[in-house]
Amino acid sequence: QEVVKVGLILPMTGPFASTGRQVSAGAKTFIQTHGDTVAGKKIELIIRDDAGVADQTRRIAQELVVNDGAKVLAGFGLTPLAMSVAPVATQAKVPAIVMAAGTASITKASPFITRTSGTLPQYSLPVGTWAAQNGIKNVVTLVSDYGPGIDAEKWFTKEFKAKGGEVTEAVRVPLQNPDFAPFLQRVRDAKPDAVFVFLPSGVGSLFMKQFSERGLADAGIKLIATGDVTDDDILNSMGKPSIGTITGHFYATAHDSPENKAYVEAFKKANDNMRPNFMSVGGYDGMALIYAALEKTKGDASGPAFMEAVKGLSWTSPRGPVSIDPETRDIIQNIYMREVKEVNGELQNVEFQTFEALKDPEKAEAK
Amino acid sequence: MSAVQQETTVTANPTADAESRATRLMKRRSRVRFYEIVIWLAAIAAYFVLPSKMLILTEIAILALFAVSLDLVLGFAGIVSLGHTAFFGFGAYIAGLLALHFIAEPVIGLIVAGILSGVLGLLTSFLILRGSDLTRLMTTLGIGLMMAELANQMAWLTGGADGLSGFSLNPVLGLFEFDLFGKTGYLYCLAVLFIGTMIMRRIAFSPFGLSLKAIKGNPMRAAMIAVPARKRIVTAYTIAAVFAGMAGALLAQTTSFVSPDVLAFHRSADVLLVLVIGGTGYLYGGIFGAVLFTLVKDWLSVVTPQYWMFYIGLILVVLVLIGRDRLARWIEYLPERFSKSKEEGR
Amino acid sequence: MLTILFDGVAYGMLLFILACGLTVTLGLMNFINLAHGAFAMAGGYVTVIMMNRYGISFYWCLPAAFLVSALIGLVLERTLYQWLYQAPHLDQVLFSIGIVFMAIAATDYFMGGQQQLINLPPELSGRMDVFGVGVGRYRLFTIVVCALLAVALQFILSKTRFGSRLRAAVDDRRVAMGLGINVPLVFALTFAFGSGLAGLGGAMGAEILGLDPNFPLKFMIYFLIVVSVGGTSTVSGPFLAALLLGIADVAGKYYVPAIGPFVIYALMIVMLIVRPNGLFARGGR
Amino acid sequence: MSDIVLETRNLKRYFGAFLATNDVSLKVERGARHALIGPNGAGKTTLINLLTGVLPPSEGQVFLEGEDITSMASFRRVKRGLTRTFQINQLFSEFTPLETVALAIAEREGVGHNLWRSIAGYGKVVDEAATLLARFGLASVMAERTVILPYGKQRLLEIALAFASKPRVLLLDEPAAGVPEDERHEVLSIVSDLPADVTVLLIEHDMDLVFSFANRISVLVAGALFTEGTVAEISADPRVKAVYLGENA
Amino acid sequence: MNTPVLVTEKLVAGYGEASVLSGISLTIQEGRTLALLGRNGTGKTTFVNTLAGVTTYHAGSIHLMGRDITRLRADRRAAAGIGWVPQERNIFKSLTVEENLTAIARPGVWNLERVYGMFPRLQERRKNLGNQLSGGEQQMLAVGRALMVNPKLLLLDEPTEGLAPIIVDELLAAIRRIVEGEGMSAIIIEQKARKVLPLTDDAVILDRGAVVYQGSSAELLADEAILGQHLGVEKGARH
Ligand SMILES: Nc1ncnc2c1ncn2[C@@H]1O[C@H](COP(=O)(O)OP(=O)(O)OP(=O)(O)O)[C@@H](O)[C@H]1O
Ligand SMILES: Nc1ncnc2c1ncn2[C@@H]1O[C@H](COP(=O)(O)OP(=O)(O)OP(=O)(O)O)[C@@H](O)[C@H]1O
Ligand SMILES: [Mg+2]
Ligand SMILES: [Mg+2]
Repeated sequence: QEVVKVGLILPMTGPFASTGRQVSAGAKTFIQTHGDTVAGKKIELIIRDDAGVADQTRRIAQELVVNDGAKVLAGFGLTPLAMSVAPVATQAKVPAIVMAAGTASITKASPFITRTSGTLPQYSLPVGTWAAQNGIKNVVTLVSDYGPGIDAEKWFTKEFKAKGGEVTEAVRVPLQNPDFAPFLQRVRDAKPDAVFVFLPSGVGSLFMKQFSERGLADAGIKLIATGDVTDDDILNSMGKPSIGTITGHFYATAHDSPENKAYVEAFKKANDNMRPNFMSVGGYDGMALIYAALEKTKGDASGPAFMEAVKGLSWTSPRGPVSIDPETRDIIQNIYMREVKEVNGELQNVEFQTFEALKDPEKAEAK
Repeated sequence: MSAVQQETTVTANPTADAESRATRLMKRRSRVRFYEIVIWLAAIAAYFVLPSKMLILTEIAILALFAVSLDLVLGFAGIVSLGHTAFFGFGAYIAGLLALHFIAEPVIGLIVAGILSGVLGLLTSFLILRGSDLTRLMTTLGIGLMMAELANQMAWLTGGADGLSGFSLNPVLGLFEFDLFGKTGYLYCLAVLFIGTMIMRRIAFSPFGLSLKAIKGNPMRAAMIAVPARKRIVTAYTIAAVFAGMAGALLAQTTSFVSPDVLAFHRSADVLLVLVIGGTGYLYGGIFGAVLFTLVKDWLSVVTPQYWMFYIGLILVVLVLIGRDRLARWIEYLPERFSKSKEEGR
Repeated sequence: MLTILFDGVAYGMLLFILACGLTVTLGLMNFINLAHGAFAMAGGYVTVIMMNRYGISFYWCLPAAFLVSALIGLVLERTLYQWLYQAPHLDQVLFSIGIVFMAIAATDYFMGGQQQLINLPPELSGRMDVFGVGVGRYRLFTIVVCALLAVALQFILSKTRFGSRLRAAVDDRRVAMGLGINVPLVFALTFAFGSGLAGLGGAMGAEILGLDPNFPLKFMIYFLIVVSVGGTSTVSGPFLAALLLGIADVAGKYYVPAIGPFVIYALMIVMLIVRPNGLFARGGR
Repeated sequence: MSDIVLETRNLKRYFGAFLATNDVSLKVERGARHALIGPNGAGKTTLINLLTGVLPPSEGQVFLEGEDITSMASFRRVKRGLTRTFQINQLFSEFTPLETVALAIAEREGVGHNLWRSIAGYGKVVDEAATLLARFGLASVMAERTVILPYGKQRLLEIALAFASKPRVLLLDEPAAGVPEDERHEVLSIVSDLPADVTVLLIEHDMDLVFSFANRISVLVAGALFTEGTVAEISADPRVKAVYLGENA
Repeated sequence: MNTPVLVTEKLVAGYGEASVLSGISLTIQEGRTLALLGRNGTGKTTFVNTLAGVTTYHAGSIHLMGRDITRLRADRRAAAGIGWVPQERNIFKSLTVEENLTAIARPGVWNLERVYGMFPRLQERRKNLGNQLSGGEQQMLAVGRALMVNPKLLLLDEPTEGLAPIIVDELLAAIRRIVEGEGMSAIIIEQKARKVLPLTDDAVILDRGAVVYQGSSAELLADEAILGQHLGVEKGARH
């Protein structure tokens, strides 16, 4: 029986280790629940650590293709990591499935790249829409000062302004930043109705604490954010302060659907009660995509065929209905507005509004 | 009847045989060692024996060049730097930008990157002229970190956190195409490494090299034998910057991608580790270190992707406890080697 | 304005409490102990476990963190560190980095890689108004603790005979021994003490800085900045340095966010050029 | 002939409030064998440090052959022919005596900056180094690491090193310290054998040496010039006996 | 008569593998000072350092006041009553003069006052850091420091080096007085044979790590032949 090797390259160590852990766990869960053969082919995962360093990612990708004969590459915790692999994918005609990185432009870097996570514009924009529609007049944005952060800022602002809101100030926080005091103070002094926040998950939780410590909530400043800030993985340990936070994202552990129940079930069992977060779903659906595509190609894993098959694929993921945009090879999915609530003793992102089948606005706008 | 007289009267013609002996000793210092030949032969052999390992070999070659350049600063001038990656990264970006906007010819890119990094080195060299080990450690570190932040902020030029991509390079010298297997890449890097090492080797055994070690050993005395310390250090630092920049350029060219972590702190740390593992003060330490470090790390991260760090750590600890120099001894069966630096900052 | 100043001071104190352990091991024992952060992390996790698993009061966690880290420090000193006091600085770097790596991986293995968060007792959380200045309670607490620490340290090291014995042992171990100073004992105690301080720092820092297996590497740079700018031969040096850096950093990020990230580094470099041997370098050439 | 090679004018050096060099105006003639004596802590070494630029003076100037070198970098002064030995050995512990001396000579010859040619390629330099070492009885240990040489040998190397840069003015800070009695005179005789136009300023507490070597003596007390004169004058001077020599000298 | 202060038997020691001393046996009675002479590199310092316990011990035995201290760690030996003045002085550079003295002090007749009394110069400089002292001041401090240990046996490695003549004679005389007065003993390494011999009781000459002469100082001083042979001191080397 023929084997199709899938090279899963993730940051398993270093600051972004948690991404790697979630994604790989998600991918493994899929194989556990769906068996390791599809269209007569045996799927074999090769997990490699790139520690979040781009040239490592690139080298490992290249080695996986050249030495281990991997037919599909997947993973990619951060934008630069994905970017660095684009040339390899193109040159070797090997599909590369982005399971975590969120900058819009990635899929443009190579015709062999597709994505099962989501793009920042995709889930920042609806937050803008919602804010404008829910009586928030002026907002201060606060984002991490790097690619994704700036994406989030840009698209939230765009949408929010278009819908008649006003962004009074845009604060950017350096990536290496132990203390939020000065930034929060700026926000406080600006006295907005709400502050829109994007920060990588771990950092987000710290922000949350300091947000409440500084009593911004009491000062009547609402906290709205992308789902990264209330990452399900650690949400529960954030405690009371996080309650009431409004976020927009494509997945919540608490999402109410049979698929998700099953998924969460299986995932928790396999990873001693760790909560699956949006990254894990990226990994899970990545595998789903591979399986579906191979079904379609009758097991032909060659790059071009595979990519043809990928275009327009659609399936029901734990996060709800998703499909791959035939033109951009990027994911089309629902974005949910959620609020942090206490549900039988645990803090959860509880969905209360859905924006259906959103494309990545950046590429949509491009043409 | 005193020691001094003995020396001058007993033997037939003391000065004469003293001179001949001295000449012998001096010649021996700079003669080619056995292990040098071995390592270069091995490097070339690897090309034929391990076709599947080109990429990691390339990485090793690059890291080696980077480490060797650091050795000139650390092992010879005795200046600890945690910001050496500033030049590495700078070189990488220069090479990347050149290929992206101007010329995609690798060798030219390499040279330009080297020169510009050298200039940067020259400009920042005044920072390392004063203070203790720790001071230097931190000033250099500071430069590195600021460069990294700069690269992140100047997204319009560097592509920010997303990195600089979308460029590809012409064949080396218009002859050898960069292939997916990285064969060309390896030979290209190896060639540069070889030339670089040979140049620095000459420097090492020149009066200049000796004077660097003197400055490191005892600055006050060095001044008293008319060694212009600052000038020498600046020169050494600049040369090191040139080669560090070239190493960076090689990385950019072989991966046709540059991301901000070419400037990240961990690179400075890694290269320092590599060098110290291999042993400072005799250039080849950088190469041995690079080989050891990269292979072990790669192997471990395949065996246990999540916990390889633990074993690396364990190895480092053990390495130090049984004593680096004792390990490096196997090279030392050749006498009269340049004193290996023992007294960093003592 | 005053709030910013206060936050600056608080942040500075945080830096100090993290670094003061290092001023002992690196500053006084002249051992480049990059593993400092690992001891701090130990203290942090002790706190997390005690509070989150066993619900023990935060106030008990602090001394516990100190003791546990000190103990770990003592054990490591006796088994490993003691062999490396004479080793070249680079060996020490290599060694302590090794320790850091092991600590990181081990922590990841036992505690998992995610952020650990602790929930402070109510009287420490939130903020209060002091003459119209908004003051974070916990930050106030940090400031007080640090001030006390600094004074205590300064006294022990400059006024007591132990201090001078220690410095003698560092200056010339061989002769110190020859003249009857029990160098191994002195070093062991000092090292344990330094590690203990680190643990305390970790425990107190966890609230604001967060805690995950990468803690030792993430914050190593900050420890080093403080110690190097402050100089390695006094305690008051790093103390002031921490204050200065803290205020500058916070103020910089508040008033000129554009160059925010550069402030602390730039300041460090300038300081190091002006006073290469630290704020109050003790002794001449 | 009284042409002054080395001169200080109202030289002062404070350490904090403590005045280590107190308004010293010293003239040293070309070719002089000049000794500088004085109680411990009188400021002799400090004076040398000021002359060689190891320390900057608080006030006053230093002149070398009429040229004001007060603010000149040490290594430049050496190039101008002003060299010293240190009271406490200052050597390159990891170097061999050969490497040490060879480097000094290379620097003197102005080839120290050459990065391209191996030092072995400079035959003249190496030969001269060997000859010099032989002269100081160090030929036998020229290949040892300096640290493991016995103190006495290190002392000799210290002096040989000063010779290596062919000084025109040589400042010796207790050269005989740690050299056994019988070798002291050899060392000093090597010094005396220096060409007549080489000026030597000697600090020494061994009066046998001072009296047998010097033709002029300055006495420094509490940082200030106390008196100056010929050997005869000084050795007879009761005040000097009182503050420094003691009775049975 | 009472037990000798120091007895070494066939003492072999050196640095690492290399042994410098090849079996040295000698005895010092209470209240006596011994001059240890010999050319450069003959092992004088090594011998003294071995007594202080800072070299590598190979064979033989050391007894202090009848107690076997052969395998005692250096710091314990100091406690047992050895006061050491190393040849290179090794002042603790980051300690002030006073701290240098107090850091290693042990209870006994010697205290700050008395040391300062012996070296007034030190009192004047008491706030100076160790590395800010003149050569001679360091020498005084080194001797003072050894005394602060209140030892039974003083080891002085070229203590008069770099001291002004007026002090040299005083110091040697003082040491002798102390030794006799307080029932201590002392070993003095000295380059100037003719200077120490008159001020010591016994004399030992080392050559290549072995004892080549052992006797009373007075005899040795008279014996030009031996002086010449082992120390190269010609008749009337002093003018
Ligand atoms: N860096 C310094 N800081 C403070 N005081 C110093 C410093 N250096 C030297 N001194 C003091 O200056 C005085 C002169 O020192 P110097 O070394 O010149 O004496 P000297 O004449 O060489 O004595 P000796 O003959 O003992 O070597 C001494 O009392 C010493 O304590
Ligand atoms: N640290 C060391 N390592 C190895 N060998 C050493 C060391 N120190 C001294 N030696 C060797 O031990 C021998 C004796 O040295 P030592 O210093 O005891 O002689 P010494 O009699 O004190 O000479 P001096 O009169 O110059 O002080 C010398 O041959 C020297 O080379
Ligand atoms: Mg002096
Ligand atoms: Mg000796």
